[in-house]
This record gives sequence, C-alpha cells and structure tokens, in this order.
Amino acid sequence: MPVFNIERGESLGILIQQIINGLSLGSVYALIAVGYSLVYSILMFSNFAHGGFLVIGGYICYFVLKDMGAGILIAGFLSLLGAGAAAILTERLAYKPIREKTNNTLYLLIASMGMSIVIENIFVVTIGGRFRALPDIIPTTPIHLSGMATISAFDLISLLAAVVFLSILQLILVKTKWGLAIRAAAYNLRIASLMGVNVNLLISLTFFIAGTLASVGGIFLAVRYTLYPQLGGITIKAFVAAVIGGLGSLPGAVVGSIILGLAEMLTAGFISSQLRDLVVFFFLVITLLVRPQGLFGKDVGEKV
Amino acid sequence: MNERPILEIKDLHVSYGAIKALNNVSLYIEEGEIVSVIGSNGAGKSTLMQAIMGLVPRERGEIFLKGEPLARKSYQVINQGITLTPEGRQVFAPLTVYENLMMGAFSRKDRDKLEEDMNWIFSLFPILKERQQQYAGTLSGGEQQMLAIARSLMSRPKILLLDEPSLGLAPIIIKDIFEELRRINAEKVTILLVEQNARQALKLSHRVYVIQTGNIILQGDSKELLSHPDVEAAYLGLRKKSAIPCD
Amino acid sequence: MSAYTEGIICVLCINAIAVMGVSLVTGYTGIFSLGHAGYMAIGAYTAAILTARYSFYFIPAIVAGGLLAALIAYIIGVPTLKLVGDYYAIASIGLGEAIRLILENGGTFTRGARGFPGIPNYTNLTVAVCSFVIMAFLMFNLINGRFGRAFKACRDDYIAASLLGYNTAKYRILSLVISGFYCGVAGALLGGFLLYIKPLMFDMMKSTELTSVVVFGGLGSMSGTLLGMVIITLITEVFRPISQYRMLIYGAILVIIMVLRPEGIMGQYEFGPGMFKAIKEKFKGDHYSEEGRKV
Amino acid sequence: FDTIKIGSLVALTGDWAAYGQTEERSGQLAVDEINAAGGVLGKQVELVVYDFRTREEDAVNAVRRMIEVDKVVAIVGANGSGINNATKSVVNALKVPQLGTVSTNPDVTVDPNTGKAYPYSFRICFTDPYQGKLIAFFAANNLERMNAAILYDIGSDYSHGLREFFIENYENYGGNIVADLAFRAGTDVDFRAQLTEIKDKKADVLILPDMGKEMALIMKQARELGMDDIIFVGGDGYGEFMWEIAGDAMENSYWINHVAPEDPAMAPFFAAYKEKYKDECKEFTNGILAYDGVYLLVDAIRRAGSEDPTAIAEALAASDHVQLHHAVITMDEFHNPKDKEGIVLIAKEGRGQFFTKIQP
Amino acid sequence: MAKKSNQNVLQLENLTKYFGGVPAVNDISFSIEEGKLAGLIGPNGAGKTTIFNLITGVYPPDSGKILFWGEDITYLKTYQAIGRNMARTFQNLRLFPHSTALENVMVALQQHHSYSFIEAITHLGGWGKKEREIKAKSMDILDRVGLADRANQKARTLPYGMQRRLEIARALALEPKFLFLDEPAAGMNPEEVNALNTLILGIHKELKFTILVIEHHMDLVMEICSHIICMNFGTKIAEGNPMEIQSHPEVLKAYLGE
Ligand SMILES: Nc1ncnc2c1ncn2[C@@H]1O[C@H](COP(=O)(O)OP(=O)(O)OP(=O)(O)O)[C@@H](O)[C@H]1O
Ligand SMILES: Nc1ncnc2c1ncn2[C@@H]1O[C@H](COP(=O)(O)OP(=O)(O)OP(=O)(O)O)[C@@H](O)[C@H]1O
Ligand SMILES: [Mg+2]
Ligand SMILES: [Mg+2]
Repeated sequence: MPVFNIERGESLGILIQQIINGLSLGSVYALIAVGYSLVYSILMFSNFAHGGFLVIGGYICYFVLKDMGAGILIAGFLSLLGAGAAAILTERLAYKPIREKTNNTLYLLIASMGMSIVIENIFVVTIGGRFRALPDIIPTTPIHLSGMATISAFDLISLLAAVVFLSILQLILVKTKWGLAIRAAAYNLRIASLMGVNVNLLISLTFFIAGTLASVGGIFLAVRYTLYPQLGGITIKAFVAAVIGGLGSLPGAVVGSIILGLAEMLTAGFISSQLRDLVVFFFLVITLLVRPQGLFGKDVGEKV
Repeated sequence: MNERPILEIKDLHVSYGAIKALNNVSLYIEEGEIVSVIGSNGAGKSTLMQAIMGLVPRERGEIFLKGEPLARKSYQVINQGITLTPEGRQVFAPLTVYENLMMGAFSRKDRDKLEEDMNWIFSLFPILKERQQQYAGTLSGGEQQMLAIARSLMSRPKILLLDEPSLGLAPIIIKDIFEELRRINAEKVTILLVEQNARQALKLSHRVYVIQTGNIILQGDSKELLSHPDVEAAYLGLRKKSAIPCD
Repeated sequence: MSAYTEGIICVLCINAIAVMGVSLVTGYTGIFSLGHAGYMAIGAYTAAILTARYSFYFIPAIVAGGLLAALIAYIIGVPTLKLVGDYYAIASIGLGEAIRLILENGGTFTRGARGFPGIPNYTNLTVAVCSFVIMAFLMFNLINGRFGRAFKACRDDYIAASLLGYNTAKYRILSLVISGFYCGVAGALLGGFLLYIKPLMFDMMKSTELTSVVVFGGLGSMSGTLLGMVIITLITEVFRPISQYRMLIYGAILVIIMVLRPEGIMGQYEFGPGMFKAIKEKFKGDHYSEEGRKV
Repeated sequence: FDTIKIGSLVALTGDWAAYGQTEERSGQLAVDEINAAGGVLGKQVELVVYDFRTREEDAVNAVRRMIEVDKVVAIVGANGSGINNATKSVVNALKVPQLGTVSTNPDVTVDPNTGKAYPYSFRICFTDPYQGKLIAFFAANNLERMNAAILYDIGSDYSHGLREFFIENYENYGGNIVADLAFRAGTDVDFRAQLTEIKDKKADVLILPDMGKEMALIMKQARELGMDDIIFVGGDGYGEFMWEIAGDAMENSYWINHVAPEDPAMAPFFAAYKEKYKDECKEFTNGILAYDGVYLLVDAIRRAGSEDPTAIAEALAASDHVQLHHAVITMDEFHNPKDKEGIVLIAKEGRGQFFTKIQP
Repeated sequence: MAKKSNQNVLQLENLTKYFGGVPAVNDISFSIEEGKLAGLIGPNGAGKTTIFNLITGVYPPDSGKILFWGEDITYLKTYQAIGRNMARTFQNLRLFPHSTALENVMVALQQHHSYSFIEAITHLGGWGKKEREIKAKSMDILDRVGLADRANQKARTLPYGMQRRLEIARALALEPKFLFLDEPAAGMNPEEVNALNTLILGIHKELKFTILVIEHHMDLVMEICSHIICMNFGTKIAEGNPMEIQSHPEVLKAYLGE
C-alpha cells in the first residue's frame, strides 16, 4: 500500500511544500510580469499581446529543437531573438501608427488585444491547436528535502532566472541615461524627443527586451506545462501580479508575482481549491483598495 | 558676406487639417543673433518653433542649418545643436527636478562637464537647487517655467529656441533670465525668442519678425521697430477685432 | 424571415443593449472595464431563475435582472471606482471573474458550471427589437444633455470636473450602475434566447469583446458603438464558411481599424445633422498628437 | 439538390481547437469514403463545417445557418454538452436531427422537466452518469482502491457531471472520497497545491474527470511531488498527445473510454487519416466518434430512404444494432446508445493500450 | 447663515500647509470683503496657488481655518466647496481638451440650469427649454471673452492665449459669487492684457462678483485691484491698497526687485 514521505499530521511539511510551490509558480509569473511591466512603464498601456510573444518564443524553441535537431543553446538563442523581433514588429505594425496619431492608450490596448488574437490564430491555422511539450531541456527532477517536501531543479532555475533578469533590468533603468529616458518618455513621448531621445529606437529596444523576457517565460512554461496557441492566456495572472506590485515598477512586478504565487498555492492548499481564483481576485481588489497604485507604484501627487 | 545664415527658413507652410497655421514663412537668423518673433494669440508662433524642431510636419518649404538641410526628426534636430523650451513648461512631472535636468543633457557627449553645468544652472535658479529631489509636477508654475528653461540650457545648444519663457514668472526673475540670455548670447549662442512681452523682447533682440495669422507682415531691426510708426499696430498683432471686447 | 436572419437580429439587439451600457461607462465616463460580462451573467441568471423556477412573467423578470445587475454594480462600484485607468481595468477583470466564480459555486441554486437549462423562450424577434428600441431611446436621450456632458467631463479631467462642482465619484458610479442595468437586461434577454446559460458564457473573453466593440466604434460615440457592433457581428457571420480563419480576420480587423482610425470608426461623432460636417473636418486633420499638458 | 448536406459543428478556434480540428478532419474522411463508395440515396454527401469558437451564442447561429441557408438534413457535433444544450432548442424547433459526439451530459437528449427525449437530439457516446459509474466500478472492483481523490475542473460542465456521478456510485461500491478538489482549466497550470493536499490525505487513486492537457499536467506534477504509488484513472478526455506532456508519468494510468485505438476495426481509419492528413490522429476519441457519427447519420438517411430531416430523426431513433466501426449502436428511448461497453485503456509504452471492457 | 457685520466673504485664519519639510503656506490670515476686487501677489513659489488649492478643497490644510460667508469650509471636498458658489481658473490650463470650446462652457453652466434624470432620459418636461437656455447662455459667455467664433473648435487646438480666456469663460459659467483667477494674463500680449483688464473690471462691476486674482503682471494688478495681499515664502508680508503695496519696502525687496 502507498508509502508517503509525509507522515500524517506533519502540517509543517505541507506548509513548506506549499510555499515552495508558490515561489516556483511566482517566479514564472515574474518572468512574464517583468516584461509586461516594462512595456507598461514606457507606453503606459497593458500590452495584451505580451502572451503572444511568449507563445512565439515557445514555438520557435520547440521547432528548432525538434525539427532542426539543434541544441538548447541555439534554440534558446533563436527563440529569444525571434520573440524579440516579433515584439518589435508588433510595435512597428500595430502600435507605432497609433501612438503617432493619439495619446490615448486605450487604443493601444485594444490593438494589443487584436494582436493577441491574431498571433494566437496564426498558430491555430498554420500548425493547429494541438498541445505540445518541449523535451526536458530544463531538468524537472525532484529533489527531496529531508522527507518534508520536494523541490525541483526547475523551480530553482526559474527563480534564479527571474532574479537575474530583474536585476539587470533594474540596473539599466536606474543607472543609465537610457533608463531615465524610458521613464521620461513614459510621461510624454513628444517632450522626450525634444530632449534628443530617439523615441522610436527606445521603444523598439524596450519591446525587444520585453519580447525576449516573454520568450524566456514561454520556454519555462512550455517545459513545465505545455505549449499550445492559447498558452498566452495564462499571462492574465502575470498581469494581475504586475498590477498588485504596481504597474511600471519592475521590483513591484517580481514581488507581486511571488505574492500571487504564494496566495494561490496557500489558498488552494489551506482554504479551498474551488475558491482559489476567487480568493486571488479578492486579494487583488483589496490590495488595490488599500494602495490604488499597487504595492510599489509611485503616487506622484498631481498639482492643480 | 558669402556665408549662409546659421538658420534659414524658406517658404514654410504648416497646416492642421483645414487650419492653415503658417503660410509661406521665410526668415533667417545669423550666427550669434537674437531674433524675436512677436504676434498675437494664434498667429502661429508656436507652430513655427515646433516646425523647426520637427514636432509638426512641414507641408511645404525648407529649413537650412548653415546651408545644409535641417533634419526632420526632433531627436536629430537636437543632435544638430538646436533646443526648444516649449510653451507652457511641459516638464516631466513624475521625474525629479534633478532628473529633468539630466534629461535636458541627454544628447550631450561631454558628460564630464555635466556637474559644472548643473552648478551653473543652480546659481542661475537657486530655488531649483533647493528643490532638486522634488517631483517636477509639484513645483509652482514659475518654478516649472524656470526648470523648463534650465532644462534646455543643460543641452548647451548652439541655437536656443524659447517659446514664451517669461510665462508666469515674477518680473525680477524675467529680468534675470533676459540678462542671462544676453550673456549666453555673448558666448555665441544664437537665440530665437517668441514673446508676448514684446517690449522686453525687442529690447533684448537684434532683429524681429512680426507674424500675423501665419504670415510674416513686418521685419526689421529691433531698435528701429521699437520706434516704427506701425509698431503700435504690430503689438496688437493687427487683429481685425479686439480679442476681448472693451465696452 | 428565416430563423437564421431572425437569430442574427436577436443576437444583434441583445449585444447592442450590452455594448450601449459598456459604451456609456468606457466611452463616455472613461472607466475601462473588462468585467461587464459579469453583469450580463447576473441579469441572465436572475431572469432565468425567476422565469423557470418561479414562473415569473418575462417582462418583470428582465427588469429584475437589470435592476439586480445595477445594484451589484453599485455595491462593487462604491469602493472600487476610486481606481483609475489600467488599475480599474485589471480589478474589473477580477470582479467580473468573481461574479462568474460565485455562480459556478452556486450549488443547486445556479446549478454551477453545468449550466442552467430549461429557460422559457421569451426572447423572440419582437421582444428583442422592442427592448433594443426602448433602451436605445433612453440611452441616446441620456447622453444628449447634461449627463452626457458631465460623464465626458469626468472622463477628460476628473480634477477639473470636480473643480466645476461635480462630484465625480457620484457620476462614475451612476454611469457604472446604468451600464450594469443595460448589461443585466442584455443578459436576461440572452438567457431567454438561448434557453440555456452557463457561467462560462460570461467569461473575460466576452467582456473583452464588449469593450473592444466600444473602442472599435469610437469612444464617446454611441452610434459608433452600435455600428461597430453590427460590423463585428456581421464579420463573424460572413466569414463563417472559412471558419478557422474567422478569428484571425477578426483580430486583424481590430488592429487595422485602430491603426487607420484609432479614434474608432465614428470618432466621437453621432449620427445626426451635424455629423457629416464634423466628420469631414475630422478627416481633414486635427489628428495631431496632443501635448502632454498634464499638470 | 445534387448533394445531401450534413452539418458539422466543431470548435476550430479557441481552447478546444485541437479537438475541433480532428473532428473536422475525421468527419471529412468519413464523407470522402462514403462518396467514394457511391454516396447515399444515389447522391454525394457534403459536409458543411462551421466553427463555434467554444461559445454558445455562436453555436446557435451556426446551427441556424446550417439549417436555413445550407439546408443540411442532419448535424454531427458538437463535442461539448453545454453547446448541445444551447443548440437543442434550435434543432428541435427547426426539426433537424443533431448527433452529439462526446456530449455526455444527460440533459442534451432528455428534457429534465418531462423526462422524455427531445425528438431531434441524439448522441453517439455514453452519458456522464454511465461513465461516472464505469469509473467508480473500475476503481472499486478492478483496481480495488477504496480511497479516492478527485481533481476536477470547476469551470467545466463535463467535469462536474462526471465528478457527481462518480462520487454517487463510488460510495455505493463502498469507496471513500478522501479529497474532492478543484482547479480551473485555462488559467491554472499548476496543480501542486491540490496535489500536496491529496498526498497528505493518503489517497490511493486519483480520479481525473477532465480534459487531456490538464490531466497530463496533473500526473506529471504529481510524480514530481513524489506521489509514486497513486493510480490515475480518467475518463474519455484521454488523448495520445498527453504523452508528450506527461511522459513517463502516464505509465500505468487507466482511462475509461468510448473507443480503443488498437481496436483492429479502427486500424483502417488511423491509416486513412494518416494518409490523408500526414498526421497522427492523436485526439482519437473525438476523431472516431465524429467519423462514426457521420456513418451513423448516413446510415439513418439510407434507412429513412429520404432526405427529410424528420424521417432521418425517426430512423436515428430506431437505430437497432447498427454496425459502425467502433461499436454496434442501438438507440434507447432516451436517444442514448444502449449499454455501450466501457473500454478501459491502460497507458503503457507511449500509448493507450486496450486493457479490458467493463459493463457494470 | 449669518453674514458677518464687516461683510467678510472670505476669511483665512492662520492657514498652514507643509509639503514635505517646505512650508508652502505658513500661518496666513487675511480676509476679503464682499464686492472687493483683490489681488494676491508674490514671487514664484510664494504659495499663492496653494492658497487657492486649500480654499477649493484640492487638499486640506495642516492647520488653520477657512470661512466663506461665515461658514467653515476648511475641510470640504472640492465639489462641495465649489457648490458654495465659487469658481476658479487654473494656472496650468485644465480644459477638457477633446471637447469644443462651447461644450467646455456648457458643462459648467449646466450646474445651475439643471433638469432631472427622468427628464434627461425621456427628453420630456423642461429638457428642451433648459438645453436651449444652456446653449444660448454659453454662447453669450463665449462672446463676452471674445471666443464666439471659436465655439466649435476643440479646446486643445486653440492657441494658448485663447485657452486662457476659455478658462475664464468656464469659470464665469459657474455663475459664482466669488471668482478666483490664477494668472489669467499669462501668455497674453500687452494689448490683450489691457483687454483682460477691461473684461475683469466689467465682470466685477456688472455681475457684482467678489474676485481674487493672482498675477505677475504688476500693471494689471495695480490698475484693477483695490486691495492687494503680498506673500513670500508662504507668509504674508504686506496687505493694503496698491499705493501702500507699491511703496512697502519688503514688497519691493522681495518681489519687484528694486
Ligand atoms: N493641434 C492643432 N490642431 C489644429 N489646429 C491647431 C493645432 N495647434 C494649433 N492650431 C491652430 O493653429 C494656429 C496657430 O497656433 P499657434 O499655437 O502656433 O499660435 P501662437 O502664435 O503660438 O499663439 P499663442 O501666442 O496664443 O501661443 C491657431 O489658430 C491654432 O488654433
Ligand atoms: N503638491 C506639492 N508637493 C510638494 N511641493 C509643493 C506642492 N505644491 C506646491 N509645492 C511647493 O510649494 C511652494 C508654493 O507653491 P505654489 O504653487 O503655491 O506657488 P505660487 O505662489 O503659485 O508660485 P507661481 O507664481 O510660480 O505659480 C512651491 O515651492 C512648490 O514647489
Ligand atoms: Mg504659442
Ligand atoms: Mg501659482
């Protein structure tokens, strides 16, 4: 009969396990949320096509690995490059003409929803809706922690990747003049260009970075879970995480993701799996009611 | 003299849809000059500045910088040494005063000189030094205007365009700023100035253009124009109907 | 008239009522909502339960559906409407999903995710068209007048609006409540049309569709919203024979319209005498980017 | 008309696109074969395929269009009970028979208020109560595992139905439900929270009344959490693509299905499918039921001897030992196939292999 | 509400507001009598706009009291304060940029020419009459500030100077008893400033408003205001009639720079 690692009543073990689960889930959210937040920080709109970049990255990796027989380094590199390029292309085709005509970011938001439908369905009509899985390029083997809980190497790697990418980005944003330019451009593109900022280049760059981050997220998701055209849809949770953390704030995106991951796992584990999403959304709304600009969002007092 | 003027505008036309904002505007600025443009509300002064900066597309006409065609994208214009202090402040509200000034210096290559210039700016506008870490959006109106001017100075332009720099400033500050403009000009910075405060502008500048509903209707030496018989009319901008009824 | 045409007209009318509500809240008041399908769900379940279980006559059931949705909108709106922009948008996703999740966990009362069958067929062509005409009449009247202007003022600059003496919070909530009512009625009609409802019908995808139609048609233009809705519905119907490309085309058209006319197919204009002049002007220009005189 | 039109209601876009595409292809394959063999009533058959985006409003108008514009005489699909629940009012009002492929909810064919079958609604699969009973029977009697955990999709009517009927029957067979947990397909991809609890509750069998992708992920994550001894039992959501996702975690799981892929009778189908589409038919349950659905409809047309939808519906209702590829169908008074055997697959060596047939 | 004997419409008592460590307004007291046209001057950053913001409830003071017609309005919300019959313009323009000039005025004017929700959705009752009235009166006001021919132009496409006048028109449309003008003459040329003089004086005489105006154009202030308050660094440094102010040593030092 079954042999369990956890003795009944060892609820500490379960708690630890759920925390590990939450951190691991949160780190994948973080990879997506950071790219999403980055685009938000400059163009001030929620880029719903971000999930699409993630899918593009995932598929490129999949096909390079499977059909071209290349190694993970090449596949990963091409997939980052491809998703980054797709992000730039999306910006050029769909967003640039709009932001040149108007300041209202709602239009960008709708265009991004359109783009996400387009990207999803390009995959549906070309390669079909089937679920695919990447080979185990990132080890998912479990490591048992003294019989209390298990953690997979994958969890550690994704957490690490999230932290590394975040730190690099944060450095760029805070320490370089380009980072400052991103924040200035976020407020007003026209005036930023009056300061000598090549705004289009800056935006393309931002999208490229966001695209590559999405692609990393996509590969992680595809390995951990599965790859299919609608995979981008789960980024909604990452959006929620970015909002909890404060839109446009990269540390916020990471902290929000971790909090969300933990909240989901602890709710499902200790309150009710049926109410998991309800609790998550409730949590989101409560956070916003207490801090309308998110945990790390800046509330710049508006002068009248 | 054979040398071309530093900035030369030929037959410039700009429209906003049906509204014709600039109509066949030609003007030039010699190196080291201060030239002012005056005219009433809606004459097209700001449009002229924005057209130079590439912020609005030119419908027709050409702009030359030292005889070479001027770039059309604003970031390229900046890199050619032209800077605009835009009308109505337009500081980066969510950035601090310090960060706004750093943005002003964005296109500068000689980044080791920034510290020095920052000090120069702070000596010009001591209040900005006090407010270095305040968000620009929360400054008072006049402080924002000072910041906007300071921000353009941080780029160390060869040609400085100013759109109503005296807006919302106390007289004493205006005086200081105009003095400073004269001093900068002495260091070979060419200045194009749009002012409602026409008397002050005329006193400061070498030459002046008067613009009315998109056309240049008068130009000449500032000192002469100050005593020109039509100048009174030029002040008014030759409006058909007074802007505000005076019963 | 064939049942197919009839079906399309019914769906058009039902959707039209829903998007009018969303247009009011998003286009006029500037509250970007991605959760209005939730209000449809409330209307649909209320009317379904009242008619199927308690044998209500359908008109009071529909009105009750609308009113309950409006009430819930009020309860939700009071605390959350102080959020602005994308923050409210994301929160509204949560609120919309929460309504759906509650319905899914509603046990035998709502029959949960398995859906609610056996709704009497009260939405026929006449009912749908009449409801639409009445609701459109009221809505167009509302926006043509002081409320329309007040909503727009709150949208454009809430600080300026409050400095003109407007209690902006009140207007935002009023607008949400009215839109909740509209979506509730639309949901109630949908139930009587499909005769079967389930929570999953009212997911975020549905909310997104409602909102994109509003932007597609033109923010702040009720007629644009309706025109946009007709176009989008017809596109999906016309391209039915090339089924798998349908969503691709739909997405592409959404993007293309935004790129070519970001202000939507109607801009801010309404059908009416002044429209052509206004549109002519619009096409000639004035599309220049605004200066960010934000402060 | 020189062709007889059959409607095919499938989801080609949206979350179910993978299944819809297979159904469309399989249906078309059946039509091609039938036409090659001379058609029916001397005419060629034509398949009119409409997408419904996994949305009820869309499906209702698709069905109206098939009937009114394209004049189809019968409809095969859809594959979801919710969709059929919405379209049943249309087909019964317009009097054209509709044959659900994997629509297992009882309400699809039977009016819950009167307990009578709708005259124009049919299905080719067995129902949730029956499938739930099969799973319970198998877990309790064949596997002799009496402590079950369930992990179901809270947003899915299919999942709910199966769960409910499983619990009812399993308890009758003397089993204990030690954990009854939920998730949400689409947004949830991580199930470790629930699995951790299931592990804690010492369940010895995990019932998965879900669709393929989620089941695959659940099994994979369960094994990662070190749940090495728990047995997975699922329903007809099984698909071969799950192997790609779950890998070894699939080994020795059991699936109560309508069909078995290695059923010799189905070999020609798989071969023809591969030949025509250069692709394996991995979502074979949907594929086979759509394929045989077309055959069943054509057989009914032949038996009715007429293109009149009402006659076809009557013929369908009167189906008695109709030999299809995957089964022999006899319609009962509720328009459900009578006493269809449950086929238990065991996942082994990268595919689902026939394990046993059960009939409680 | 009982009018005070000295007829002080507005009375500030020891008003203080800090931003961070900076006292934007520091222990300010002054009062304005009914029917006065008063000026508030001071160098940049003196705290003038902040005083307007405190009065109109944009933010609450740290301490002190604001009385309006004798009523304590210190902690009222913005819309409540405005509802007490005051109106203001903004130093940094705050028009509704996407609405036309006319709409900008109408949205303010309708505050006092309202009709019920039922009338609004049915267009019955007083709707038509009220709407026509709102429109006609709005046009009158636009005409008064010289913008009648720009009535249908989008606010944001108006040149700067006209946007300023539109702001004044919108404030007038609120039909206030007390008007606060924050740098109304900014962005106008001398001739236009003259015309503005006349406009403000006209409004003051005709409509019997009490007006408090912030300005840096000294000619304007000295010409039209009968009472002037001067502040610097958040504190009041002088108060009196133009003659007194112009000769006040501290004012000269701090402000006029002479
Ligand atoms: N974005 C725009 N769209 C349409 N018309 C515009 C736009 N911007 C300016 N205009 C119009 O162009 C004309 C010139 O405007 P401009 O701002 O250049 O005037 P100005 O001389 O700077 O006036 P001011 O002294 O008031 O600043 C005006 O009639 C104005 O209404
Ligand atoms: N929201 C705020 N946050 C921080 N500091 C502020 C804020 N609002 C105003 N200040 C500061 O308070 C001081 C007074 O500002 P205020 O706007 O009242 O000046 P003002 O007298 O109107 O000046 P100006 O004539 O330049 O408009 C300024 O130094 C300003 O920087
Ligand atoms: Mg100007
Ligand atoms: Mg001020």
